[in-house]
Amino acid sequence: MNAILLGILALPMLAALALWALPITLGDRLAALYGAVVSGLVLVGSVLLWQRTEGWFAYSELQPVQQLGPNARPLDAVTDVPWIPPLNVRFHIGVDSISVPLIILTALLTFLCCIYSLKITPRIGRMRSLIALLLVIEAGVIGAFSAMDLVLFFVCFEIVLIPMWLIIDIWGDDHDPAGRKRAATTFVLMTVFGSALMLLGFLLVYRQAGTFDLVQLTNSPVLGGHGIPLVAALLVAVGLAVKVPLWPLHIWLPDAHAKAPTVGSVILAGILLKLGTYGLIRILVPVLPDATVTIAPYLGGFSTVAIIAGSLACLGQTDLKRLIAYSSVGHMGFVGLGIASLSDAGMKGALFANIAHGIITGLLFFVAGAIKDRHDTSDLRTIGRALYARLPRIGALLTFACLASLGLPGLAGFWGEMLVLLGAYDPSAALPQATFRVFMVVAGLGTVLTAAYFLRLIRNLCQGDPAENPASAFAVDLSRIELITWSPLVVLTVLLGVWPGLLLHQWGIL
Amino acid sequence: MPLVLPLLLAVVLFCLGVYGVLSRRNAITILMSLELMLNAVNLNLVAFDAWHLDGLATGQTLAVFVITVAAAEIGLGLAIVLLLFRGHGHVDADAARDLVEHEESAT
Amino acid sequence: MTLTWTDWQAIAVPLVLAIGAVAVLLIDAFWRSATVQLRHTVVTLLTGAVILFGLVFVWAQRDDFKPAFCRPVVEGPAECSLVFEPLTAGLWGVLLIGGLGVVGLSAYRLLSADIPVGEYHFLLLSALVGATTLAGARDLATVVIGLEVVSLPSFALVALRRDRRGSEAALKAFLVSVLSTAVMLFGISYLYGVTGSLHLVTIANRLTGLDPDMKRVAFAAGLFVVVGFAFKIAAVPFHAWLPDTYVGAPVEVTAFLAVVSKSAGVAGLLVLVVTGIAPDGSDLRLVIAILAAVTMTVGNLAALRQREAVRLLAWSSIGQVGFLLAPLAVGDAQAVVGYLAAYVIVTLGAFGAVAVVQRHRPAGLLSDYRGMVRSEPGLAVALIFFLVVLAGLPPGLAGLFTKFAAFQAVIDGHLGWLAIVMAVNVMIGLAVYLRWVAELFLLPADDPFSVDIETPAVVMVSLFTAAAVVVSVLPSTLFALAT
Amino acid sequence: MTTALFAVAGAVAVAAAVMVVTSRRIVHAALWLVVTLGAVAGCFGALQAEFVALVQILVYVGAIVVLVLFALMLTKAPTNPLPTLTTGRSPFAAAIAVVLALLLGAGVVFAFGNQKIEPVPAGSANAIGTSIFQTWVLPFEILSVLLLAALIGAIALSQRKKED
Amino acid sequence: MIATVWRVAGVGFSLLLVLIAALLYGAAPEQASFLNSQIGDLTIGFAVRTDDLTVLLLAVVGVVATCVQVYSLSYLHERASSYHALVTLFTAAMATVVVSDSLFLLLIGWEVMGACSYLLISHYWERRDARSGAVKAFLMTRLADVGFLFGIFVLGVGAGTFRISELDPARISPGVLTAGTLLLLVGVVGKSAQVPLQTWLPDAMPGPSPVSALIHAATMVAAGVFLIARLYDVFSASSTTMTVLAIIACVTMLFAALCAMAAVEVKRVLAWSTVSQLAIMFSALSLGTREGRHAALFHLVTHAAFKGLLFLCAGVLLHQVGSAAFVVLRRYTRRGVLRNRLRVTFLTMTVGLAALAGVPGFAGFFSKDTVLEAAWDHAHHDGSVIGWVVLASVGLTASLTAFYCARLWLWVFFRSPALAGAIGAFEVDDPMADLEDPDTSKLKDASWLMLGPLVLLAVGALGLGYVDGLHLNWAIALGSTVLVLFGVLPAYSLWSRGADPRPAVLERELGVDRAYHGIFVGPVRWLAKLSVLGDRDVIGAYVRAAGRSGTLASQGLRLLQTGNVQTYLTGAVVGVVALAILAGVIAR
Repeated sequence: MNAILLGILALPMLAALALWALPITLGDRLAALYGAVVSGLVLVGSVLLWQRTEGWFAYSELQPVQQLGPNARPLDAVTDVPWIPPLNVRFHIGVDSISVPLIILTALLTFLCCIYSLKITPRIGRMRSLIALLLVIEAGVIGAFSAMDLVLFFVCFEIVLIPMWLIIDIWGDDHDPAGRKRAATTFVLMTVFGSALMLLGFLLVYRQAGTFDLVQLTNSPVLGGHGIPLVAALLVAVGLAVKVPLWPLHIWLPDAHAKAPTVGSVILAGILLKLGTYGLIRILVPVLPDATVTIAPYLGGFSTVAIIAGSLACLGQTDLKRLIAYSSVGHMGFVGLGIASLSDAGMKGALFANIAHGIITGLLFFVAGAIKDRHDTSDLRTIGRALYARLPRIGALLTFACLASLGLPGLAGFWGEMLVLLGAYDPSAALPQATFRVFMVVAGLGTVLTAAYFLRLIRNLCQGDPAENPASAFAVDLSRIELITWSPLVVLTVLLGVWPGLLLHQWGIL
Repeated sequence: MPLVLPLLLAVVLFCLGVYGVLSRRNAITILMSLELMLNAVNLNLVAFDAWHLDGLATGQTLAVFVITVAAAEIGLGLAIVLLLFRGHGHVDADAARDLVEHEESAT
Repeated sequence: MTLTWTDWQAIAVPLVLAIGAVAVLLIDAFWRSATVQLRHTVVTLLTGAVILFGLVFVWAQRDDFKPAFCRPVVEGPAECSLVFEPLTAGLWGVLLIGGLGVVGLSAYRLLSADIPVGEYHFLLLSALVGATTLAGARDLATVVIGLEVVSLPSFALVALRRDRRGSEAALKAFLVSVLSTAVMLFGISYLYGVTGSLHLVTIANRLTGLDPDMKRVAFAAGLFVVVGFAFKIAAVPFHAWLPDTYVGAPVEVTAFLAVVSKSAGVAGLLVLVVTGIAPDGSDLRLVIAILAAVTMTVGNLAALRQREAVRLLAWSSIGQVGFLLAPLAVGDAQAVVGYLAAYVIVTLGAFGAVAVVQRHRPAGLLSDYRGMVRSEPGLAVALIFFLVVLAGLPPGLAGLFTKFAAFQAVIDGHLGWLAIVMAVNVMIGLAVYLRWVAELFLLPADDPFSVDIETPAVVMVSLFTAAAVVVSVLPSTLFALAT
Repeated sequence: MTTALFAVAGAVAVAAAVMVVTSRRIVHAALWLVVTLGAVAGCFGALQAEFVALVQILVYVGAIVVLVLFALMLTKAPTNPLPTLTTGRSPFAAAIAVVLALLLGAGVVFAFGNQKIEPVPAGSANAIGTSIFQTWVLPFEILSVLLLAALIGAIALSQRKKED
Repeated sequence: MIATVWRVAGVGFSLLLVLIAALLYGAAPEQASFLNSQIGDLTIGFAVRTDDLTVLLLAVVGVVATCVQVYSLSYLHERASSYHALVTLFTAAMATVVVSDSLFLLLIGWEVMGACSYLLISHYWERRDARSGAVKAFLMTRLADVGFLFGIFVLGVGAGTFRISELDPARISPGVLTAGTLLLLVGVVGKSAQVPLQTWLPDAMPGPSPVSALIHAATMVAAGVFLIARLYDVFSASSTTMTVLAIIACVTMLFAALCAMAAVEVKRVLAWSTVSQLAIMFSALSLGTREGRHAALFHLVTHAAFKGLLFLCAGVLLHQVGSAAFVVLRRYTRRGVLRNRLRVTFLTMTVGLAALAGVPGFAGFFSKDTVLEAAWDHAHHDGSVIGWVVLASVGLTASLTAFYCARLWLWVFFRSPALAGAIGAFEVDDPMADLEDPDTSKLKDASWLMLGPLVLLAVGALGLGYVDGLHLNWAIALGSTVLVLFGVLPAYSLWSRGADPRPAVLERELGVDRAYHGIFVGPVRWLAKLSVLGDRDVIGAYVRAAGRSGTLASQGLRLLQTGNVQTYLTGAVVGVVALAILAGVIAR
């Protein structure tokens, strides 16, 4: 098992380096094929990591974990070797049931992006580097999802920044070079600032606990809800909240998503945002449990505001990709609220919503990218209406993705939000119940707003009088490669929608 | 003899030196002002030596070293000043501004 | 007094360097029959060999503890002028690697033809003598003279091209430096007056038992001494000479200033801090912390808008010094040396790359680097790597972990505010370097830089890249320098 | 006795130093510098540091000032008064110097106000030589490197380029 | 090709439902759960059950869906594949609701229906009214479903289970029970378009008529009634909830009937009548008695038949004539062709309207009498105020229903003697009225694929009244007949005089829609704008300001870099002094 994990960490990284070593004249198609093969292998490897053991290696609704014993739910695929002894940093990786699904999601989305790139390439070309950067991001994200050492997590967290910055800066919106540069820079600077704060939090934890090892920290957490632990928790939470991104730290996100190329948006929204929420679940809650209780109401409050503010902002958007980007703010708000509830249901809801958002928003950005490519703009007014008439299949897929994203029961988006609301209805006993009930009601209204903006989108984009919105000459409907790359996401959306137990069961009782 | 006497003299000399360095335009006069400052240092050292009287003559030794350092400095400094004069035709320290970032090259 | 075997061992490295310096000078002066190329090559090799010997020597003795030039004292520990200990070994290692790098960057065809080879290498080695002495010095006389031995040859080096720009650059650096020397000496005189000794051990001992009035003088004295070093390492507000001097000097000399000269200053300051002139909790540490915060902020902010490569590196090196001062302010020698090592390696690399470009595009604007990933992929990738290490982001793990260690030191030293300032500066610094990286990636470039790079430059940049990669993959090697 | 001697020499030194930093004629300033250095040497003498005093006269007055005068000649320094010798920032510089002097002076007076020194003849060449070769061997040796380096540096800078 | 597949699948699926209902008929109740996951103390998963209610509803859904699918084969040609797929999904969702024993499975069906209805209503997405109607339908039901979801939480967490069959009102504390059922009621009100969430249903009429038939007769709106019947024990355990339900039902039935009286479009009249009839069912349920539940379900079944029939008839009108607006139909009627050319439609519609109006002998008559009887029993025997109120309002509603049925029938199919050939009541505001008469030469009745379902449902509308066994309370029957007459006679009188008074307040449907628009839509739009601006000008401003201040600081520092070494020296000395003072201050 640990060989597999090491393999899927090393393979994309080495493959990326090898790809850069290949001659520049390498064809775009060949590079994409190479990427597809590599990421396909990674996908296979990540699926092999899927385990039958239930549960999470430690965390039980604020129960002191010592009661479970340190080996109650051992990690899988553990590699634990000293890395930088002077700093007491170890190369400690391992997976459990909350990281494996995210790893698989990462591998899947990267694989799909590579496949997609086989046929559909950004106008600027330079596919070789794009694929290599995607692979680097994949390795970094998988590393972050499997890191069991705070510093290793931090490093992997940072690995993805520069590649993502390059992807936005080089392959982004080719109509707006200044805008895409600004978006990329804002993204990378805000994230770096956040992660620097997070690092400060980690160091405070280290000062309190004397170790960076997550397993040890989880088994003997830093207790106390005031003073240094509180400061550490605040720093970690704020640092991760930038990545999530939590309102009002989300300001980098709309631009970054809107300006990024299709695959960039998919990776950014589908995977990178999850690093933040994963970090909250993996690090903040178990390592600083008491301090987390102290800040949880505020986390929940900001998350709730994010839900409402994100949805309202979507209602006012005139740009397709920005709209979807803002929808991510709202959805990640749900995840944040679930985590803040600190309850079993809320946590699982957050975890589920993480995965579901990755799949659905990935699909949404794929579709949005397809529409943007066909019209050379993502401005809704310029694209015009009546997409059903011009691109019926893409329109239908957009509708499907929108319905999934607004949390229609029976599709993947529902369960996460439902469990989060349930968690907010019945939060951990240590939290103010009434406050979270208010959050629940407001978040519930947020779902209506979510529906409202997606319906507005469908209405303004898909529907309308075809006579007034003639088809453009080049616009072809769903191509085969699009069908191939999107269908796994559609299938997963439905599958997780009708069988949430597939994941929920995996997590056992947290 | 009160100890403060040489110390205050040193302070005065030092500050006169500082004033000279900051206000003189000719690079050579700046160097001269610097010599004043170094002399203040030596005064301090000798005075403290006389105060401590530890039999090691540490202060005086360092004073001798400082004088030597000053000689080395002034030697190299004058070489640089002469080089400046060869290049610029003057030795005004505040007029040598070739290296500043020029307005048009900044956005 | 008689010199003991230990004394000889302890000063072997500076001694060899000094002998090498004279030898280089004599070879260049009296071997007129050889071609310029041959002479230059021989001089380079000889200088390199001398430094390499020093490195090997340091490596062989890295775990030793050798006090030299000692004088027994009635009470308290013996007073020594120079102590070779693991910290010294680490600092010497950094300094010598820096010197070796500069020598490599000054190989034939790389060094500007206007510069006399023998004198250049003589001055370089002399400065290294001063630097190594300074890093091992344990009395203030040695410290101040060592510092002068680093400084004066540096100014000669800056002006060695003997042109308009060089003389102006040298003058600025010289004036600021001698003023700082005077200030520092003034401080030393007070320290001597307050404690009656020039040996750091004794001073540290006696500082603790002073009455408040004396303490105030001692603080002012310590401040003046720190300020002397602050000039040397160009901490804000003693930094303003640096950008002008960096721009005016030949690129190799700029690299020398940024690497050896600056490291020597840091080493001296570190010696002062760890030997107890600025003990834990003293106001001097607070001063250093304030200097650190102001320096990194000003350096990074000013670097934000630079359009010339060397000027940007100059300002960014000010910012880096701020980061170096942060762990210094809490006396974490390990973090400082680790940071310094990583800084030295990548700064050398960056200047190496810049030197290549500057030789063919003397304007030295950032826009000259446009599209280099396509036109000069090797050089561009190396430069990007150096910049990323300076920024402290993966894949530049060396930079990341040294920054990390700095953060850790500051957090452990309970300087929360400084940590926050550092966090902000990580962001600003990233913005600085990313601007450059973006230029490199910009395609299509209308006038891409593409030349036949000189072989020594290729070798050196490759070496620096390799070293940076090694310390990035195994960051523990950085911290092993000072344990 | 020594106090009086010191006071006189000190007063001369200060007065001459003021002239050094304020004189409008460069050459006069250099000559005033000679006076200052001589007076300081006198102070050293009053403090019984005869060797330092001698070195001061030898090195400073004998070598450095001569160097400076040569440099003034070589840079064609005019002998007439130059109103521009002092920059417009001089009031500001004076203010800084005064603040610094007040700070330092206050500190010195508070710290050493009650201390007396009884200069005894301890500054003979013998004593200092012993000190140098017993305790200060290393800085002395390094100083030699410094002097050599400064010398070579000065020579290298003074040489004309080959093309010239 | 794909369309054909979906057509076959759709019809087949509907028939399958009927078949399943037939197979399950009389079988012992059973439950099964699957795909469960443990969340804390709760189990979240799926479960299904069969019992009488399931079978009954499955049969109704299956029959109506079959009729609709078959009817659609001929009715609809463009976008047929998506249409049939969605109708099938819609039916499947309703079947899911019906068989579900898990509140979450029920919710899935419940909301999928909402989504399907949204997609089907906007089937003609090139039409503005279809688009907005669809959005409105989805949003209002979605809003209500939030309440529904919370209700599930409250009940489920309160009872410790999300299985319907395990919800035992005795084990839930009264407060939780009331809160939970009230929240569930919000969902029901939304889904079944009761006051105050009634406005979406009339606006949903731009959808294809068969879809309207499906929504109104057997699925979507009936799901609310089904849900309360399914959770009847739980609901009836909370008297507060039942009272609220009764009030809502009584207000709704009268309100909707009044609106129907003023509507000038066949489908709109029918839509309001649906709201009204559903309210009658709710009022029966609100009695809290077994008779009430039985009456409600009986009315649900008969209503399914005649309302499905009526909508399909309206669909024929739309399909053959092109419009179901009175003003258009009147033009044909003026020439007397509608009744003759569309004979089957006319006849079946007559049957349907009679059933709706409660004309004795038709299905609606019997089911409505059952409701009245249950209310009477409850009022008379138990002395319940609710019973009296329900009795009174159902009676009044019966009259109003009869009025608008008669009005519809007369005005659409018959020439008003007073206005033969002249400008009539509906032409006043018709700009086309004076233009040429419509070409009636090609007007003919629809194909038998469409007429077949009509006939089938007409048989149902006639005969279903008798399947429950005839046990009429003659007094009530007589009373209701009189009430019907009270409704029909004014309608006839007005028609014969050629007058159709439509009070403006009714025509605007009491202004509820506009008020909602003002209260909710406007502010939300305003907030959206505020949010966008806030992001750009407040939060974004901080980021931009940070960037700009960095740039400015950089510029400022550049200014300090004068190139004059003496300013550098000055700065340095000032720095020394400042540091000394600063450190002194801090140390103090």
